[in-house]
Amino acid sequence: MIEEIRQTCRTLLEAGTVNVVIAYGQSNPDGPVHPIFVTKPDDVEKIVWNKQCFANLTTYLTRKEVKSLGKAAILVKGCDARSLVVLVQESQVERSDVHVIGLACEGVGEPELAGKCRVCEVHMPVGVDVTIGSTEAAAPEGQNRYALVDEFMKKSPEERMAFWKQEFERCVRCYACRGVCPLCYCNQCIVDKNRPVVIDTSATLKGNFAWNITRAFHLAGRCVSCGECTRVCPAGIDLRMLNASLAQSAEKHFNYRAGMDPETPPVIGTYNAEDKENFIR
Amino acid sequence: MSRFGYYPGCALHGSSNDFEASVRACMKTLEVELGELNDWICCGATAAHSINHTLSLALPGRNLGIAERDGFTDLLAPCPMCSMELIKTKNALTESAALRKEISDIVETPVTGATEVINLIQIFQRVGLDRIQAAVKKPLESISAACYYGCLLTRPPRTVAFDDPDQPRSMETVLAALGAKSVEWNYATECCGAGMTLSREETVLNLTNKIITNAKAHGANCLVVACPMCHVNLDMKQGAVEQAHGVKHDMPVYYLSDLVGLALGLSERELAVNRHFVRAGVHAAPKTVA
Amino acid sequence: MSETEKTAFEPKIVAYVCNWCTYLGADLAGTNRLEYPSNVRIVRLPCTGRIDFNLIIKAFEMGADMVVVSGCHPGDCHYTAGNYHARRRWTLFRDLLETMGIDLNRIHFAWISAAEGKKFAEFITEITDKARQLGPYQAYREICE
Amino acid sequence: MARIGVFICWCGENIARTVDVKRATEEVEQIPGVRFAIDYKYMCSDPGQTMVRDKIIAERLQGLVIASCSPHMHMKTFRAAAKAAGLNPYLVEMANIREHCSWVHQNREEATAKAVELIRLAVGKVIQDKPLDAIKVPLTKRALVIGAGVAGIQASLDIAEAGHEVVLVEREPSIGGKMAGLSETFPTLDCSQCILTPRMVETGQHPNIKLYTWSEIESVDGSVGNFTVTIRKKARYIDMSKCTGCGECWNKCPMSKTLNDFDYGLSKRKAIYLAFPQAVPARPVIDKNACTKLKTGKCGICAKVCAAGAINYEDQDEIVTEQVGAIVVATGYKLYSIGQEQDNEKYTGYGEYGYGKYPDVIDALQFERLSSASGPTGGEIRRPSDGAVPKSVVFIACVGSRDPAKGVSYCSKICCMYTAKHTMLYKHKVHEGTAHVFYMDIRAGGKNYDEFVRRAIEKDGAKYYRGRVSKITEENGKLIVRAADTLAGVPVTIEADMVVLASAMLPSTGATELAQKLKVGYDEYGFLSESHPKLRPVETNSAGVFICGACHGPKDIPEAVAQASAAAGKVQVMFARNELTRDPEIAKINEQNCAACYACVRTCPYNAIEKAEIRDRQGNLVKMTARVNPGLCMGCGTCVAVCPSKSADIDGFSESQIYEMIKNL
Amino acid sequence: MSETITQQALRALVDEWIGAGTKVAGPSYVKKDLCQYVPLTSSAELLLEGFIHPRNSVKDFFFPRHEKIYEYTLKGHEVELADMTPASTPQVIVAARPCDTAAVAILDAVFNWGEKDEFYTQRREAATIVALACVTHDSHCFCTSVGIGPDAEKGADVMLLPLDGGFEVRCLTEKGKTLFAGRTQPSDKTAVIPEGPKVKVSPEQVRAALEDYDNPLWKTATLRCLSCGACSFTCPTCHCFDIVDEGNAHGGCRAKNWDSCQLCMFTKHASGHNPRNVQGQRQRQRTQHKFRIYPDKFGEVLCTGCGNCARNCPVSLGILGTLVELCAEMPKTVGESK
Repeated sequence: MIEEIRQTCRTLLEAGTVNVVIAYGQSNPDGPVHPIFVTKPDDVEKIVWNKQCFANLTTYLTRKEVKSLGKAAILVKGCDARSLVVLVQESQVERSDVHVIGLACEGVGEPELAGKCRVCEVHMPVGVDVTIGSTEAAAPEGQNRYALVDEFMKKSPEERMAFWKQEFERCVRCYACRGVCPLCYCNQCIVDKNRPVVIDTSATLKGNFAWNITRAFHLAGRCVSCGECTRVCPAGIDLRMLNASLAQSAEKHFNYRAGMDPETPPVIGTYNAEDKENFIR
Repeated sequence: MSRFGYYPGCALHGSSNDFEASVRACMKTLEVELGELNDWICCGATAAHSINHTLSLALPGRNLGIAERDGFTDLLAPCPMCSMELIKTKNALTESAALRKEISDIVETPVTGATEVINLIQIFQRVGLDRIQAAVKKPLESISAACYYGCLLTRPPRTVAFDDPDQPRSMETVLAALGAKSVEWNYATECCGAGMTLSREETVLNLTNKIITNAKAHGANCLVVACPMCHVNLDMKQGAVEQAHGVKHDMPVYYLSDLVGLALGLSERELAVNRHFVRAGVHAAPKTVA
Repeated sequence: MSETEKTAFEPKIVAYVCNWCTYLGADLAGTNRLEYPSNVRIVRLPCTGRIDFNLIIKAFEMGADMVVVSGCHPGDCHYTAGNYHARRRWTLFRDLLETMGIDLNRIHFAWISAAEGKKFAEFITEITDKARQLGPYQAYREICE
Repeated sequence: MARIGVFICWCGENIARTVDVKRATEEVEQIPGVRFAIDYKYMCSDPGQTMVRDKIIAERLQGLVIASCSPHMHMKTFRAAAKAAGLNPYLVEMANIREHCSWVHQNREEATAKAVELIRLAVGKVIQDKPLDAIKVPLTKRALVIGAGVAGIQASLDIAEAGHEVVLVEREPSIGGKMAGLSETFPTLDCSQCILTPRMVETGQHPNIKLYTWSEIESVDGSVGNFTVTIRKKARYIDMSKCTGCGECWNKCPMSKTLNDFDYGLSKRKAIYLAFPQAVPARPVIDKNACTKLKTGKCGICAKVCAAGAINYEDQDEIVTEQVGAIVVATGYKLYSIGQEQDNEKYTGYGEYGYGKYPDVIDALQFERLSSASGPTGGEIRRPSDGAVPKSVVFIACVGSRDPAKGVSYCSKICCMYTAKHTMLYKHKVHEGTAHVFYMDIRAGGKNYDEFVRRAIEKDGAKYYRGRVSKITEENGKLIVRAADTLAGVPVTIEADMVVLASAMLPSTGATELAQKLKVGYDEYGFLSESHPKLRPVETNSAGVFICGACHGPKDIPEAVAQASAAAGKVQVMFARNELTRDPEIAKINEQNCAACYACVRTCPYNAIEKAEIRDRQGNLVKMTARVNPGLCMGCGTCVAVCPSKSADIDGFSESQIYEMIKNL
Repeated sequence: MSETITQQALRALVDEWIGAGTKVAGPSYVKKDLCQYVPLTSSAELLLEGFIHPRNSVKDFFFPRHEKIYEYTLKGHEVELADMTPASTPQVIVAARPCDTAAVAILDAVFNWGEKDEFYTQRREAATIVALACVTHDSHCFCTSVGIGPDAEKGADVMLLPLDGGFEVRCLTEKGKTLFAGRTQPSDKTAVIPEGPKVKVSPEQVRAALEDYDNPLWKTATLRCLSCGACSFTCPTCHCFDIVDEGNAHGGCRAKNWDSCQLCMFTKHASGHNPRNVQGQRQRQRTQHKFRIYPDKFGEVLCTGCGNCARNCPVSLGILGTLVELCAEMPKTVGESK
């Protein structure tokens, strides 16, 4: 499969179809896998594809440093393809400007599969220009994709609050979660806005609650559960729980799942007069 | 075989036991199991709500609690007075958690108001009119009925939420399935004076006379009812009506279940039709003609 | 907290209301002299559509014990659809808060029209009583220490 | 430090009774940024306003807080005062210490404390206020009038006479509305058609009026001063420019089985028909559901007999757009149906009156046709079932009105009057007949109205019973009307030949859909809402849209006409200017920060935000952004809430202003 | 000859410190897969082996991520200020890695330069640092490349060197001696610490390579950087901070918060102009600061080779990787530019 990936990328670069391929690479054979930007056909040999290819590369599609390289091809797993759908829906990416190479994926993470991969429904990416490889892997039958949240919600509200206090206590506000998220593409983040200060920048509990609530809610109905925020958090904060909770809410109330269908209008910014409202007096 | 809870109420175990016989026979033939509520009590009709509001909810509440306990999702109460009281309570319980708690405490049985309460017509609808139609052995071709709903089957309309309170058609539809005709007439939802049978008999005789007269005038050869009290006034009291008004009516009065049963091939005896005061033989008219 | 302290406690309540329905509903409560507790501070906004979740968080940060969000009934929005948009956001936001263990008894949503002065007064009375019973929103105050 | 002046009003005793204004003034002076606080008995009075103006100048104020009544009451007053003193009017904030404080609290301590707190929030806000300039919008001096009943006709003629173009849209084939079908009108008993038809002709011929009949409003875009209206011209199958209205076609048409809706089903008409003899335009229309040619392709007689060659079976609906600056809605009413089918689930219909199954139980508009000289009986009162002259007629008032259980809770206002009129019309034609009226109350407020009802009772002998009819049954060709006479305390039974139900007035079909297109509010029944019941009775909350006639609520002809002239007057006031100014409290986008996710574009209820490009001087694309069209933005602020980076903000309720308020909690 | 302590005795000693009211911090698993230096409530939480480097650094205990400088209260038109007292509670950092310990010594210079930072200095004075020498390292470690090693004593008051079942204890300062007085056993064994990671670059090489300010490598090698602050905030030597006012209309505080040159807002001017507008410029700044600017001013590099930048980087872009690439190119680029 790797040879096919490299060949596809080489052809694209040689033909001038694209100027850069956003891919996975490794600086040394036992070092970590990280994103690379291949601009020369010969450098396609640097591309790797293995169980360490966690990164959701679509996050680079909105970065000015990467955009300045010219037309891009990008490697996406099924999960990453969903964030691409959202980026297109939100006018951040012109779909025709990107050559999307889908990778058949049986999950990342070794020796243990990443949590998201265990409930994955998109082993074969959709909406891509070309798919490399194939897999029979399918969504596990009857799997509850919100099991994590459901389990967590068994705790009392006080226990939940205590949990989050413990988690957010560690947040240093490095914004790695924001940096890695493909859908955090604002030119200026609301947390950096200081007239007025909407969210305290201090890494106190107060500021950290406001920040993390905001980060989560800004992804409401948008997050595609790629899990990158949680993976990169140096403080090990379980951010995916908040994202999953909102994804569950969007599905439960509005039958909406982000990034599944470019034609379905996003859940925020649209409405149905019949939306239920049992909590409003 | 479908299974319904069954709340007979005092009437069907007393003066109107002919009604119970008719209902039971009919249901048996239709393979409907009626599970009589174990240890049911009075529905509190007529008296309770004028004395004590909580009592008027607790009495039916207990019956609903029994139905829930015994796992009945639908409860047949053939007497419209009973079904109205039960529905009223059910509605009140559904709306208020506080009331559910209060009544559950009083009757010492958890009661939520989840049980659906249905009247005699509804049970036929549940069974399915096409099913009944298919099971008809003796189409009631000779019947031209005036369907008499009386006051409580469709009222209070927002409580019982059954059929159109002023122009009901549900009994007519059942009759159509039996091959019987029904007439257009004017007194289908008028009161028969049931509550005043003993206190102001004159009023009752006056009202019932109007009902029977109008039915006749519109070409009916019998009356069909789904209420034990209506039956008492129209059937048992028909003689008194004739005497008081100097007329001769001789108007048979059937329970709806009687006609269903007869069409299904049951005998007058099985349905206790032979125990009516006015000889109810219209259904067999063609035979006599022949 | 002892019982006496609890009864002496007067909650801080912030009400974010729309200009065209609930604000006028509150005006009507005034015109009709319908008395209610004085704890509520009304913040007038053009429409419930304008009411952002950050405002709710900020109110708690500033020591509010309860937050009220209220606007026009569905179909009655002065701007035709602001309240529908708001309703969607609140639906999701409440679920997020619930996951975080934030007490949903501290946030109340209502549709109160310009004609519902009585509803406004009753609603404020009711939630003020509730806020008094709940006591200070200690959990969020601790976060903000 | 900001220089804010706080003016605390006593409102006579209204505020001062519960709020210790003196103490509040002292405490407010301590609020940072407050230059001074001052109290006065009536701040809105002339001396009060003079004080405000003087202080602005003397203290070089940067902002004002007026602590008094609701901003809905006096914001305009104080903004004007600020402007007069040279301060930008949008640097004024109000603390509502009357409706939200003194009137709803009894305890003086609490009320005073709350008043100070409310003022503190307002001071916080005003410090963040920015001077704003009213938005100027160009103005199209053309008006759209929707509905050409008597109100729409009146409004159109008034505006047209004032020299402005009017686009008049009517969904029926002819203008005239309900009034064209009425017999005689109360309280003068003058002939309805005799007074209306000249106005109809005038409307049809007026050079300033562009008439669209058999047409409906598809959509309305834009806002006050500049609406773009899309109109659907329904296929008429007649070439209006060729047709002479000679009548050959409808005379020869073999299809005559369709119920005539102008006669409310009391007569039949052809498949090609003129709505009624006095129709304007006097041009027929083909009913595509009745015409054999259109249904099966056979027939075609009308085309054969048409000398002008005006029949066009290929006609299609046509969509046209019109630019207008103001809109008058005059869509009128319909009657609560006496049949079983209702268009609102809250209405149950009247089963006790037979749901219309008795042909001789009719509604009031049908009776109008029966007594009209141009009606199906030529003005003779004959009952529908057998054409017999009814000797006994029962009129029932309040059918559906004042009956929240089955119909509507309001009074339909005109039924008392027309029922009295009906009894008179009947008695004048059937001298030996008896008119019985069952009523709840007689409401005859109006010039010569009560006298009119008295005349019906006393001179023409109508029998009035205060009570409801409980049941109508049919017996031997007679309608047995059973009722209560509550004044006499006895049950009444009347054997009638005909019953006339004065059923409730409802807004006409489609009124709420139209209201949504126009962004006009409506009540639970679908009647359109005025801006203010007393002071702005024909304006709506959608700027530039005015209402008149029965679309706003039940009213009689004189009222509808008066309101139509009022609406026309409002339009002329608007058109007297060359451009419009609008409140500048609208959204804006920080285009540098905007991430162009366009959540705001998706959300905006007014489509006022567009996708835009920022280009440098060489024309290179720098970035994409959302951009507010200030002419369309109505200032709801929904874009602010959905903007993740808060690049959207709204003047007057900006993030800075609101946060500053909360910081003052 | 050496002084030693068994693990058990060390843990007992830690518990004793805790019991005496001393704030004790050290490496601990705060949750699965997450080892951090954290305040300890019991020695049982303390990790003494089986970890390479905690995800944070010991700077947290001297230069916390958020520190109030003063509080203010608005009283009418007046403002009342209340200075915050710097914390002087005795604290012990135990089992600090030598790269962290060395970093504290390096930070001393900057926090005492010009205006003395009382908050830092007082905490520092009240603290005793017990370092723990490294016996293993991972691919991110490069202490040896910046002149530090697995048992470097710089900045430490005590050095613990693993010795079977316990530690050799080297008390390096008076503070250290006081802390362990009478708690150690003399032994004839001395700990042998394995060599640290292979030297990959030298500060001198880097210094020279940085002369080429416009090296295109800054653009290409940092393309994957996501512009977060994970490297700076977990770096033991990064010490930039931001001053913010927080509060409401009644009062609030002025506080010092960590800041990172990697965040795009770091240098954004009020005008809207941002002199370091692209990520390469920000990466270059950080490297320049560590290997040229700081050494020029304070005489030593601002990097102890702990590798936390790479360890915590979402895209595994540590400073070492960049330095290696930079130096590999050096002969050519340096030669050309000079």
